[in-house]
Order: sequence, then C-alpha cells, then structure tokens
Amino acid sequence: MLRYTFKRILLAIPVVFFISFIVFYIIQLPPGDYVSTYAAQMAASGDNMTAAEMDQMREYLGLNGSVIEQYAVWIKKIALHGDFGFSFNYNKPVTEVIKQYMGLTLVVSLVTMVFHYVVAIPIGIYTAVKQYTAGDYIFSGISFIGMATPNFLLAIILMFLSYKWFGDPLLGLFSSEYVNAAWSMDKVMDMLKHMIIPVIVIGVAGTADLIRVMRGQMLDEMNKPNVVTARAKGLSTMKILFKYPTRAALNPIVSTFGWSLSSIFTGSTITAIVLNLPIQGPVMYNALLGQDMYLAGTWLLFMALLTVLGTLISDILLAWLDPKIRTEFRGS
Amino acid sequence: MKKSRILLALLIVISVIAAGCTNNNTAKPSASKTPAETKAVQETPVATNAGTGSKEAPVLATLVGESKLPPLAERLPSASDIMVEDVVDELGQYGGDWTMSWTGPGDKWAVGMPTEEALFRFNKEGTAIEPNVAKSYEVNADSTVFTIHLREGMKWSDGMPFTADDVLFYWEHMLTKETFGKKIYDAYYSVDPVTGEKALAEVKKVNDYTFTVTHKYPSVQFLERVAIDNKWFFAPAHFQKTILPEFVGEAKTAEIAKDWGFEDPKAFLVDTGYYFWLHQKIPTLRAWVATTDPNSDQFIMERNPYYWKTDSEGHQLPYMDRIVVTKIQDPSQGLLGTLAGDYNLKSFEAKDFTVLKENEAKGNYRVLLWTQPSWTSAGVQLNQTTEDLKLRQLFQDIRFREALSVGVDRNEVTEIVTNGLAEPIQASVPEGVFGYQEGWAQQWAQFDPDRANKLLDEIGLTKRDKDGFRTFPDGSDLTLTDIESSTNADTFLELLKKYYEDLGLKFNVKVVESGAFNDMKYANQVPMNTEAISVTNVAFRPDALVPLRVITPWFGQYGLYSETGGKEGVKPEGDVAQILDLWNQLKASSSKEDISRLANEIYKIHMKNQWQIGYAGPTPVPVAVSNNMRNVPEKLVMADETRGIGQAHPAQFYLKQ
Amino acid sequence: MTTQAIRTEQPLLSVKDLKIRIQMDNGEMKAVDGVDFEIKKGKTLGLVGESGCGKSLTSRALLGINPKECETSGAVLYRSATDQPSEQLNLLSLDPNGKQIRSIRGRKISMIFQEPMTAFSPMYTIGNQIMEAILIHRTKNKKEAKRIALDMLGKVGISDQEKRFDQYPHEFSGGMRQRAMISMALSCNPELLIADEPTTALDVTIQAQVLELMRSLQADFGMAILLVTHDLGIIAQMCDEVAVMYLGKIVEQAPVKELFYNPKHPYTKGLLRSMPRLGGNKSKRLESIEGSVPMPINMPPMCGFYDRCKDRIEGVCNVRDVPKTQISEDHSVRCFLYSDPHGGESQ
Amino acid sequence: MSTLPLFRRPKTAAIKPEASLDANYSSQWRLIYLRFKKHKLARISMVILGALYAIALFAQFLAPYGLESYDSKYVNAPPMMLRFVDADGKFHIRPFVYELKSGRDPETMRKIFETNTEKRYSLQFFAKGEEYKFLGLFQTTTRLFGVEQPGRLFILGTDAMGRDLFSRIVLGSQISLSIPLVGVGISFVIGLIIGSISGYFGGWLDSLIQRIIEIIRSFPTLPLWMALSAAIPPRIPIVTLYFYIVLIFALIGWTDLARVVRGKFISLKNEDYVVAAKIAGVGDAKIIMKHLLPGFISYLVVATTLAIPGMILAETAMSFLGLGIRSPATSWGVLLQEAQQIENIALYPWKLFPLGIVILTVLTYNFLGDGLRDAADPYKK
Repeated sequence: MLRYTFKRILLAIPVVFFISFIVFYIIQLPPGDYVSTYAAQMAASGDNMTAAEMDQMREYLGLNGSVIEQYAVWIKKIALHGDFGFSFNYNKPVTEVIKQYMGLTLVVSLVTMVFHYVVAIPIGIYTAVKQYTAGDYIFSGISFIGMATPNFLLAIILMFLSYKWFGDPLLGLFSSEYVNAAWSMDKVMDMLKHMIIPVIVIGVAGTADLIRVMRGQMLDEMNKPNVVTARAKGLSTMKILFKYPTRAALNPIVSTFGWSLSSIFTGSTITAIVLNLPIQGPVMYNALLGQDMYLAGTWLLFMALLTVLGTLISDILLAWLDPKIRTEFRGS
Repeated sequence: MKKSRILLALLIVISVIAAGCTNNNTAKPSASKTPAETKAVQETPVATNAGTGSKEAPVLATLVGESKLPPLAERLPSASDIMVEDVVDELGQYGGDWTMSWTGPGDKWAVGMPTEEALFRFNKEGTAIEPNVAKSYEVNADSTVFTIHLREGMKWSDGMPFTADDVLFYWEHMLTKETFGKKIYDAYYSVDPVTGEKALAEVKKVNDYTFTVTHKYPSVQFLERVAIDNKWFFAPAHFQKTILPEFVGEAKTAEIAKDWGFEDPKAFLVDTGYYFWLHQKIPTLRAWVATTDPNSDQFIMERNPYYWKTDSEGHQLPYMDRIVVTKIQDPSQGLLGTLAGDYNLKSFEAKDFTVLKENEAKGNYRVLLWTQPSWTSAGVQLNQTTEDLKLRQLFQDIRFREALSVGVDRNEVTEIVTNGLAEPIQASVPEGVFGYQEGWAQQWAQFDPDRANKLLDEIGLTKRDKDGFRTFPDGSDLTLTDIESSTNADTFLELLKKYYEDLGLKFNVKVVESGAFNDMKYANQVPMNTEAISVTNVAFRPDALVPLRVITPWFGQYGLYSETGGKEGVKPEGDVAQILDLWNQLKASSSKEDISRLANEIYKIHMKNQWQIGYAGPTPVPVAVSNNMRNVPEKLVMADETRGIGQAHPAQFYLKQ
Repeated sequence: MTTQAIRTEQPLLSVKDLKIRIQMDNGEMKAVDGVDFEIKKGKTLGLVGESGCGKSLTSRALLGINPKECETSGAVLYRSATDQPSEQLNLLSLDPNGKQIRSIRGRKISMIFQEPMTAFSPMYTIGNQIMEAILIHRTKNKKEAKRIALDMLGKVGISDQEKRFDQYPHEFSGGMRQRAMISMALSCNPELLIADEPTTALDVTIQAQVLELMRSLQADFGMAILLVTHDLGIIAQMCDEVAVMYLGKIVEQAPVKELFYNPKHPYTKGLLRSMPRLGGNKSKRLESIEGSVPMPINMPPMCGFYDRCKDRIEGVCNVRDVPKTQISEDHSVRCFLYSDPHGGESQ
Repeated sequence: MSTLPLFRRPKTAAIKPEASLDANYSSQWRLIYLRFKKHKLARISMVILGALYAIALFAQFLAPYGLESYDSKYVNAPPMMLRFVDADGKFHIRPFVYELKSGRDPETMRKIFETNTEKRYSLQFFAKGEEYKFLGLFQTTTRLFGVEQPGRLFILGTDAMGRDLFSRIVLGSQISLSIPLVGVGISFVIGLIIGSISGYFGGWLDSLIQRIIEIIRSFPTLPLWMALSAAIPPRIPIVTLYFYIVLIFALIGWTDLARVVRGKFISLKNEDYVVAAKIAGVGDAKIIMKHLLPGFISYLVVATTLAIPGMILAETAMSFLGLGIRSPATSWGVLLQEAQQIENIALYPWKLFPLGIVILTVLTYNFLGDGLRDAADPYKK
C-alpha cells in the first residue's frame, strides 16, 4: 500500500509542475496584465496613469519579462523560499490572502457537504427502499428541480424571495453587525441563518446526482444474495439494510470524495459571487479577471495539487474500502 | 467513533434547521431595523438638541470622562479658527452609522470622496472654491503669490498639531520627490505667456499657520486647479517621517512595508502617501478615520475626535459615529441591500430608478434625483486619429458625424435605453453647467434618415457590398467597430447597430476586459466608444475636452502628441489645434474674464464639431437615502471634480432618532 | 428406519397447499401451485426438479424470505421438536419482518445457498458473518460467540480457524466457502437445515466432501434437512424421502428407494432415464426429456408436462388440473395415468 | 459492478429450443428498446424533447416575430391574454387580443400598459410577418400565427427592448438545444478514440494519456472557460462564436467519457472471447470495433445523454459570466442573464419564463438518460 501510494505521488509531481506552467500561461492568455487593469481602475475614478507610469509599475512588479521568464522567477521562489509571490490587489503575500478566506470557505464547504451527504444518502436509501411511492417521487422531484435550475438564478430568486417575505435578502455570510464581531453564539446563529440559501443552492444541485447514484447502488445491492443470506440468519430488516446494501452502496460514493477535495477549498464560485459570500471562489475569480497573477497562479496550482491529490485519495479510498484489493496489498 | 460522527452530522443539521426556524420567526417583524433600534436605545438619553446638551458625541464625552481624551476645547482649533459648517436643514443628533457598500479596497474612492477634506473645496454650485482646511487666503494683483492661512490649534486625528510644516513637508519630501507615484501636478506649474515655457512654483513657510505659493508667471486658476488635482496639499509629517526612506533609509522602509503586508516598498509608499485614508495607522484630517483593514469584509471608519468643524451651535461634527462599508461583489447586491434597508445613502444608475422608487416605502428610504454635468447618457465618440487612415478620414468628416447623428431616432433611444428619464437631445453641455450653449442640444437631433443617407452618399460612400453594406469608394470593407470595457451599454449598442445598419453602415461591438481596454486605448485601437464627456468646467479640468493626454477616446493620438511633446502620436490640426492653442492661452491668461471667454471658445469648437455624438440627454443620478438620514440636499450636481457625495458635506448628515 | 417410526412421530414441519404467485407484465405467474409435504425430525427430504420449477421459491417460502413481489398463500406449520411445550406455528401467517419469525430463522431453521461467493458479503470477514447469527440467537457475549464460531469452523473441517476467521470470502476457495456457509448455518444448532443446491457450484470432488460433511453433521446434530437440488444422484445419496417438482407442483412424492425403483410419473421416469449410471450400457445414449419447461403464466387448467409427455392423453391431460393420486401410503403422484380420468379427486 | 452487462446472453438461452420467447433472440438494441418502452417517464420525456427539437427546427416559422424585431412602445410589456370573450361578454370563435396602450407612471417611470377594449385583433394562423428563410431553403413571410396588423401579440410579454419573449425563447432554442448536442457529440468521438487507445494498448501510451486527462481535469472549469473565451478572436460572426463555445465544452467534456471507455476496455480485453480473437490473429482495429465496442456502446450512449443537461446549464452559466453568446443573438443563457437582474425579478417577473424551459429540458434529458440506463441494464427486471 505504501509503495503504491509513494509511486503515485512520485508520478504526480511532474504532473503538478506541468499544470503549474499551463496555469501560469493560461492566466496570461487574456490580453492585458495587472497594470492595465489597475490603470483602468484608476481611470474609472478619475486618476489617469501615463504610459510611462504604467511601464514603471510593470518594471517594479516584474511584469515586463516573457511568460517563461516570469514563470521561472515565480517557481524558483516557490521552490527555494516557499514564497508564492504577492497579490497586487491585496498588497499582501498570496499565502495571507488565501489564509484570510480559508476559514469561512471551509466552513461553508463543509456545512454544504454535510448537508449534501446527510440529505442525499438517507433520501437515496429511502427512495430505493420505497421505490415508486409518493415519497420517492416527491424527494426525487425536488432534487431534480434543484439540479435543473441554474445555480446563479436559484440563488438570486431565493435571495429575492427572502427579501420579499422576510425583508432580508440574507446577503453575505453575516449580518452587518456581526461581520467584525468576535465569535459568539449569536454570531454562529447569524451565520447559520445566512447559510440557508447557499446550502440550499449549492447543496441541492449536487444532491440530485448523489441521490440518484445512491438509489441505483442500493437497488443493485438489495438484490444481492447476501441480503437473502442475512435474512435467513434472522437479522432484522433495518440491520440488514444498513449492514449490507448500504455499506456496499456507500463504497463508490465515499471513494468519489477525493474528487470534491478541490471544490471544498474553493466553494461554489458563481453562487458565492451572487450571494456575496466572503469565500475563496469569488476572490480567485476576481484575481483571474484582474490578472492578479501570482494570486491566481498560486491558487490554480493549489487546485491542481488538490485535484491530483484528490484522485490519489479516491483511488486509495477505493482500494482501502474494497477488502479484495486491501488484502492484496496486505499480502504483498 | 462511527456513532459519534453520525451524531455530529445530525447535530449540525438540526442546528441549521433550528437556525432557519428561529430566523424566520424573528426576521418577520423588523429584521433590518434591529441594529438601528439597539443603537437608538443606547443613544437617546444623550442625544443633543439645539442649544442644550453636550457639544460633543456621547462616545467621546465618555472617553473624556475617563480621561482617555482631552476635553473638547483642547481638541478643536482655537475658537476663532473653528470651521462652522452650515447644515442643510437642521441641527442634528449624534450617533448612528452611515452604512454603504463598496467592491473592496480597489474601490478606494467610494469612501475617499465622501470623506475628503481638501485645502480648498468647491462651493455648493461648483463654480468657485472656498477655504476648507485652509482658513483663508490672499492673492497678489497679478496672481503670482498666494498666501494661505491655516487654522490655529487644528490637530491631526491622533492629536498632533497640524501646521504649515505639514504642508511644506508634503511639498518638499513627498510631492517634489514623487514618493507616491504621482508626478508634480500641472497646477503647480505656471506658463510663460510668450514662450509657453513651464515653471514650477515655490512654496515657503511664513509662520506655523501661514505659507505662500509663488508662481513665476500669473496663475489665476491656481486654487481651483489645486482643488481638483491635489486636493490635499499636506501630509502628517510626524508620521511620514517614520516611514519615508529619506528619513529611515531604504532598508527600514522595506521592513516597515513588509510589516504592513506590502511586498513592494513602492506600492507601500503609494498607498500610504496617496490612499492614506484606507489605513488605520495614518493620521488624517477627515471626519472619520479608518479602524479596520480595508481588505476585511467590512471596512469601518470611526469619528475623528479632533475633527475641526462644528455646526452653528458649536457641536463638534460629524454627527454620525461611524461609516460602515460592506464589501459586495456585484452591483445588484448594493441594490438589493438598499431595498432591504441595509444601506442608508447610496447612489445608483438611472436604470435602477423604477425599482428603487417602487420600494421606497418598504425599504424606508426616499429617492433623490441628483444631476451630473454629463453631456449624454447614450452616445458615441469617434476617434479622430483612429489607426485605419480611411476610417480616420471618414471620422474627421463632419458630414459623416452629422449623418450618424440624424440617422438615429432619439425618441426610441430615450424610451428604451434611459427608461424615459432622459431628453431626446444631442450631446451637449447641460443647462446650468459652465459652457452651456443655446441651441446645442437640438443640433442634428431630429431623426432624418433621408438626410443621413444623402450625406453618406455625398461623402462618396455609394458603393455597397453583397450584403448591402456601404464600402469605401475603393470598394474595401467599411466596418465601424465599437470597443467597450463593460456590457453596460449593451441595449443601446444593439439599438445603434440596427440604426447604423439601416444606413448601410456595418457596425460591430467588441467587449473586452477593462484592463485590456485601457491597453487598447493607448495602442490607438479604439475607433469608437460610448464613454460620455462629463466636465464641470474645462478651465478646471481640461482632460476630456483638450487633447493633453491619452484619456478621452475622441482625440486618441492627439493626446499622445501633447503628452510626449510631439515625439509620438498625431499632430493636431484644424479645430483640434485651435483647441490646444486656446488652452495654452487660457493657462497663461491673467484674468478670470479671459479664462471664461477662452473656455467658452473651446466649448464652441466642440459644439461645432460634435466629436461626441449623443442620442439622449444626461440622466439624473438616483440616490436612495434612508428616511431617518437628514441634512441630505435635495439637489446636487454629482461630479468627480467636486467629489460626488462629498459635495453634500457628509459630516453634517445625521440620523434622526 | 422403519416406516412405522416415521408415521407415529409428529412432523417437524408440514407444508400445506403452498402457493406463490408473481404478478408479471404479461400476467400472473403461478410459480408454486399447491405444494404439500412434510419434513420429519432428523430426516432428509429431497426436493428435485429442473431449474425454474419453483423449488427454490418453495424452500425460501418456508422462512418467509422471498421478495415482496411473491404473493404467498397456504400454510407452513412448524412445531419445534426441542422446545417444551412446543406449539405449532404457521410460519406463513407471521409478519415476514417480525420478531417471531426472525427468532426461528437461523436458530431453528437455517439455510445454505448455491453460490457461497455471493451469499457472503464481500465487505465483511467470514468470522464477522458467522458470528452474526450466533450473536442474535445464542449469546450477546462477543468472545463467547467467537469461540462458538471457531468451534464450528473446526467442525466443518476448516483448519487454522483463527486465521481463517479474519479472512474475507474472496480469500476462501469455493469448497471452503461452502464449508464456512454450513458452519454459519449450523452455528445455532438448527432443527431444520434447508440446503438450496448446496453443491451445484462446486467441483465434483469437493461436492462429495461437502455432502459427506453434511451427512456427518446431520448425524451429530440430529437435524432434519430439506435438500433442494436438480441432481438425482445427490438425492440418492442423501435423502430419505423425495418430492419431484415440476412447474410449481409436486408431481411425485415417495421414499427414496420407492421412487428410484418404482417411478410412476412420466417426468420422474424421464429424469431417471437421463441419469448416467455406473456400469450402464455405454453404447446407449443418455435419454433426455424433450422440450423445455414452459413459463407458468396464465396457464389454463392442464397438466404442465403435457407438451413434453410421451404418454399424454389427448383431451384429458390438456383440459383439466391433475389431481393427486395416492399410489401407496407414502407414494403419491399427479398423473391421469394413475387416476380415474373422468372424475375422482380433481375439483 | 458487473463487467459485461449486455453482451453475455443468459446461459439458459443457448440450450433452449425454438419454443422459447422471441425476446431471447432479439438484438441487443431491440431489447433495450423493449425495456425502454416500459419506462413511462422516459417515454414522456422523449416526446417532450422531440417536440422541443421540432420547435427549434421550425423556430422561425413558429415564432411570431424575428430576433431583431423590437418596439420601443412595448418595452417590458407583461404577457398578453388571448381572449374568447370580449368586454361585453360576447363570445368569439377566433381568439383575439385587445390593443395595448402604453404610458409611463410619472412617479416611478415604470411603463404601464392598458388594454383598449375598443380595439380587437384576432389571432391568425399562417399570418404574414417579417421575412425569413424557411429551414434555410427559401424566403417566406408566412409564420404559424400572429394577430391582425397593426396589433401585437406578446404571449409571454416583452423584454427591455420591447422584443417578444416567446419568440426569443423559441429562436433561442436553436442555439441552446444544439450546442450541448454538438458539444457532447464531439466529446463523445474524442473520448471514444482516446479512451479506446488508452484502454486497449495500455502501457506507456495509457500512462501518458492518463496524465493528460489528469491535467485537464485538474483545472477548475471557470478559469478554463475564461481563458478559452479570451482566446476567441474578436469580430467573429455568431456562427463562429457558437462553434468556439461548442469546442470549449467538448474540450473539457471528453475526459470523463475517455475514462469510462478506458475502464471498460481494460475490463473487457482480458475476457476469453477477446483473448480468443487475438490468438486467432484478428487485428487490433477489428477487435476494438467488432468485439469490444459493441459490449458497452449502449452504456456510452447513456453516459452521453446524461452529460447533455450539464452542458445546457453550463451554457447558461457562461452567459451569466458574460462569456457566451451575446444579444441580439439569443440563447436561453442570454435570456436568463437578462432575467437575473434584480429589477427584472422584482418588476418584470415574466422574464423568468425561459427558466421554466431550461428546467423542463434539463429534466427531460435526465429522465431520458435514466430510462436509457435502466433499459441498457440487463439485470434490471
């Protein structure tokens, strides 16, 4: 097992490096650079920069070399000093910007994910056990409609309805008075309140898929002979359901967990933009738009790493969950 | 292990649901008002009434009581030098937050303008300057020596005295050394009326509260131009000395910059020297002082205990305790927040008017319509120096511009694009703004497609391609390309496309990211753009009307020519050359009358040429003001030169309890 | 082993008029259609028939573990031989998921299956799955349960039990798995073991070993066996009594010797003829029964074997249900050849 | 789980003589068809989808107005009612609409519309409208329906430029319904080819392809969209833009399919019959085409069908970010992007109608995919 993991990690290193270059290249693909974005921003507020000023700025930001030169400088700094560069927009080292948003991003992602699994798995089981009943249709229907509605629109509509009915569109993650307040029970409750819409929007979208997978797996597993054996042993229906089909049906679902690793750290970008959530997604989107390239580059590199790692985790999880593969590794 | 995990998950779900339920119940009665109410309870007992009660905010009074702050009299300038701010309606009460939104620290001016304190500011009408940070001034007869008096006993927000030394420090160690990324402003140069040679002014300290600015040649407009170019002609010397490399050395500056989170010392100096109001550690003269990191989700500014203005009864301003700025990612969030009563004073685009107006009662606010000195709300500028020579020739042909102008039905544009809020008129100086010309608004404003076609034929654009579009006389493709940096004008451009193509002119729109747009402007790759000219007075700020720099799309490379002293760009000719000539005369003239006359001439040339073609008059700016926010003027001209909302003097806004 | 003894003893389990119907898209399928038999304490009853004849459904119906879609009627009367006083229970009338029937499953009546690979869950160790039944029925103490399980593994001839206990099904060979399955079924000393094609999936040599094991364990534990198989050879080796099933009905039922030496039903005869025999005539080809088992969907009243029967009586066999004819006290058959074709017991 | 769901016939079928059911001898596709027929929801979905595609095909004929037809008098007009009974209670066989008069609320500047019950315009079939090219073949002015001139018919209201929303939805379906189809088609082909090569040949080639797939998959889609959109050259006609967008989707989408194909290949290539074919000297291409592909092609069709709704939603998301098609060219994404502005949701909620169509399409595709999957699975009852 260790050797396998080790080998996979070794293989992943060149991949990540390659990705990092592509990423860097892609960020610079759109015309313009950070300085032009900055100049445009200044111009919009009446501060016009001259071409000379812009060139000067490019020089001290190190933006006047070719993409390859810039990449070489950047990656060298990362490799030698663990320095990921700094964000032009935030005037802060990239790592600090990422740190600033990490906490809430994880909270939002994890709560959404918990919701996602906690809702989808029981419903998946329920709809499989009670196939073709009213409950099956209701749950499937809701989740399907959630899935079929574009996220951004669902978010806007929910926001508007919340405003219409309760007078509060629940923008952001906190009410104004709690944004800078110290953590307290009230603040947590306020946050949970503000998380209702994101959780519904982000959660519901993926839930439908998960319900469908879970339901399908359950239907498969429930027809397996080992369920009959278990019944013949005198086990209760519930015990059988959880010990045999559910456990087996969860395997492929648990193993896909690795795939969602990168999304945990970003959160849903478009939804977050619409709902004004202070999480990584929109920050990175703006970094990309504004060509804040070290921030965007570091972020994408991180994402690539997580995806590669996630694939690895998925594969290992799958192996680990399958006794057949597990024992093979134990044997060798 | 397993069970505990399930339990945990269950707990979270239950708490989410519980939160949902409790929220829904409490939210119904008055969700948005809660913060205001709690504030009210807290403040009412000490709320001032005119003539009675404390002369300072309760928060500060408490601090004074605890001896954490000197008493009010010691904080204000000496009695005769206190600036008394006129209130718009009535004397106010202390307390409350001014809640607003911005898109983050990049949106610096969203808080910069309303809180700005200039040495000299524009009067309410925006026609002349009046002292602000300065107490008064004297000018000699030929407008070369300006003696400026400061307010005795005035203090920075950290309690340190503000004196002429701060002005001189700024001049000597920052501006002339270009520490914060800006060149010495044009306002500080005077022009030899004969040779056109530029000379830098001299600044001298007379005493602690007096300094002089001496120009070599007359500079009649010096104060107005400083009020626009370099609003703050001072910096906290005692603070700047601790960070400038000149005083602490490059290494130390770099170290401090790192400490502040800046990788690059230059960026650090720009931010601390130019965008100082965003930083909590930098003393200012403003009514509110930053107290949080601008990168946080909520940026908060709190009252400056040493603010140097009072109302007529001697109550220290500002009335409101804080400015609370929430970061938003999309303008619609500002709108929705206002509808929900989250923000108590915010300006909007004209298209938001109806939805704002319909929800006035629900959101407990009122919508004011302020005006702007904009020439048009839906127009195009044709780049007179556009790259393609055939196109350039066409753009320079006045008949072509007339054809484009009369070929569009302005009634339809105002109906669809401006929601009926604008007049169907030509791009022109609005009435009441300097440079207004009789009849300009109606010039080429009548929809007359026949005349348009006749004009185009006259120019020689008679050939058509297989799709029926006009080509150049030599048969080559003729395409008008409009470059945009946002999708805001989409509807207008769609309409324009239809009208232009009805005239047989192929028209394309390309939207690029704003940074790329800026680059294209410099590279002379923007043949057409919808940017609107908006100027209070060309004499104060020539940028949009006189090709001095690469800024406004219509004059394109003419600006580069002036900027580089003729090394690059296109040499202005004809009317454009005349504008530049008039401008040079204006700069060197020694009387206000001359300046007015020359400025007016410039406007007339613009009227004649109509480089900016407008299809609808300017729209008003809807401003949503919460009903308890008072002393906000009903009418105001929103202009960059006069600092937008800043012109309304926010220090005297107050929240009625 | 005298017939006298058998008769006087109360049957452990008697099945009366068992019917299983399944609703299909194209009609109602009578998968099991009025089956009666008895299983006596310590004896082995063989249920033989081609695949699809309903024998597996019948065997599972005894424990109520058929899928929901099977509509079951009739009675399965069970009287425990060890419980004192014992009362007779109709297993079919119990809630199929209820406590009562579950206390019988695995404890009094247990079952082994054809495919030991799929009958075990691949997710858990063999030990875990064996212990499960013990923990439900015999003891709550895990150590004790493990001891019993290890003991059982030993009894079925698995050496190195400690290690085997923690292995997964895929680490066992086919025969081993079936042994493990048997140990699981017998771990609670059942009174009746239902073995559904226990050796079909195994090699011939392993088959013999497993059958031998079952026989010896039967002797040790004194349990009754219901052996479901399609293999008459196994029947001959193992059973005391045989019921031949065809298309959901028992067409012939008799003590094993009687059936082999004196088959009555044309189907039984066909089956016997298709069986290879040691020392049989090598030049003679094995006979087979022509045709295949039809689907019992929307069947009109007729003999299900009619199409394939050499001795069919036109106008009799294909117009009426065939009544059961008692040839002797313990030999019955369903065939018009042995009953009065024009009346009698058929309704 | 099972490796070979379709190709392997039940063992019993081989020894059963002719008497048994025909179904056992039907082709794989016929079996799938038979099973699919039983899936009611999938069948209904198929009918709906068929109808939607028919609408897209005949969009110009079905839409009463063209894409560029607008009227400043009818900006943001609410949906109009087709009536049978007039204000006096008189019944008319031909449905009609009243004349719409527009004005503005002086207070809020909102457009207000009043029906003038004096003036009726009857619904006409095969009405004369703007000229268009029928199926790209010939010019005509006949449209399926309209109202008498100069009346106006806005079944679902109008947008901010006074364009008929119904017409825009109908015309937008051409882009919105075909982009995913073409995009999925391209990814299907790419995925199939690359996946087959990777799975069948294995070795270093497989490793390489897997790494490439891993790299592509490591990119969050958003920056990839942005970068690729930025790479689209300026001033391109709408058809070309459309093609680029399709390409972007396909380039991102093929990896999933390639993985599926590869997995199937790996599990199939060691099956006895494949080994047998190899030993018999059958060429690689033939083995792939004859022996391997048929084994799971139906599975791929299902995977492809289920990938379509994702692309429909992706198109709307791209429009939301301003990266996709732009007005006056119309797709549902463009319409939703317009609808999502707060003022539209607040003041002109009928602009959300396109959402209903998007949901309907996504749902029906999902149900269709589900039905196909159930049908393609032989272990399903």
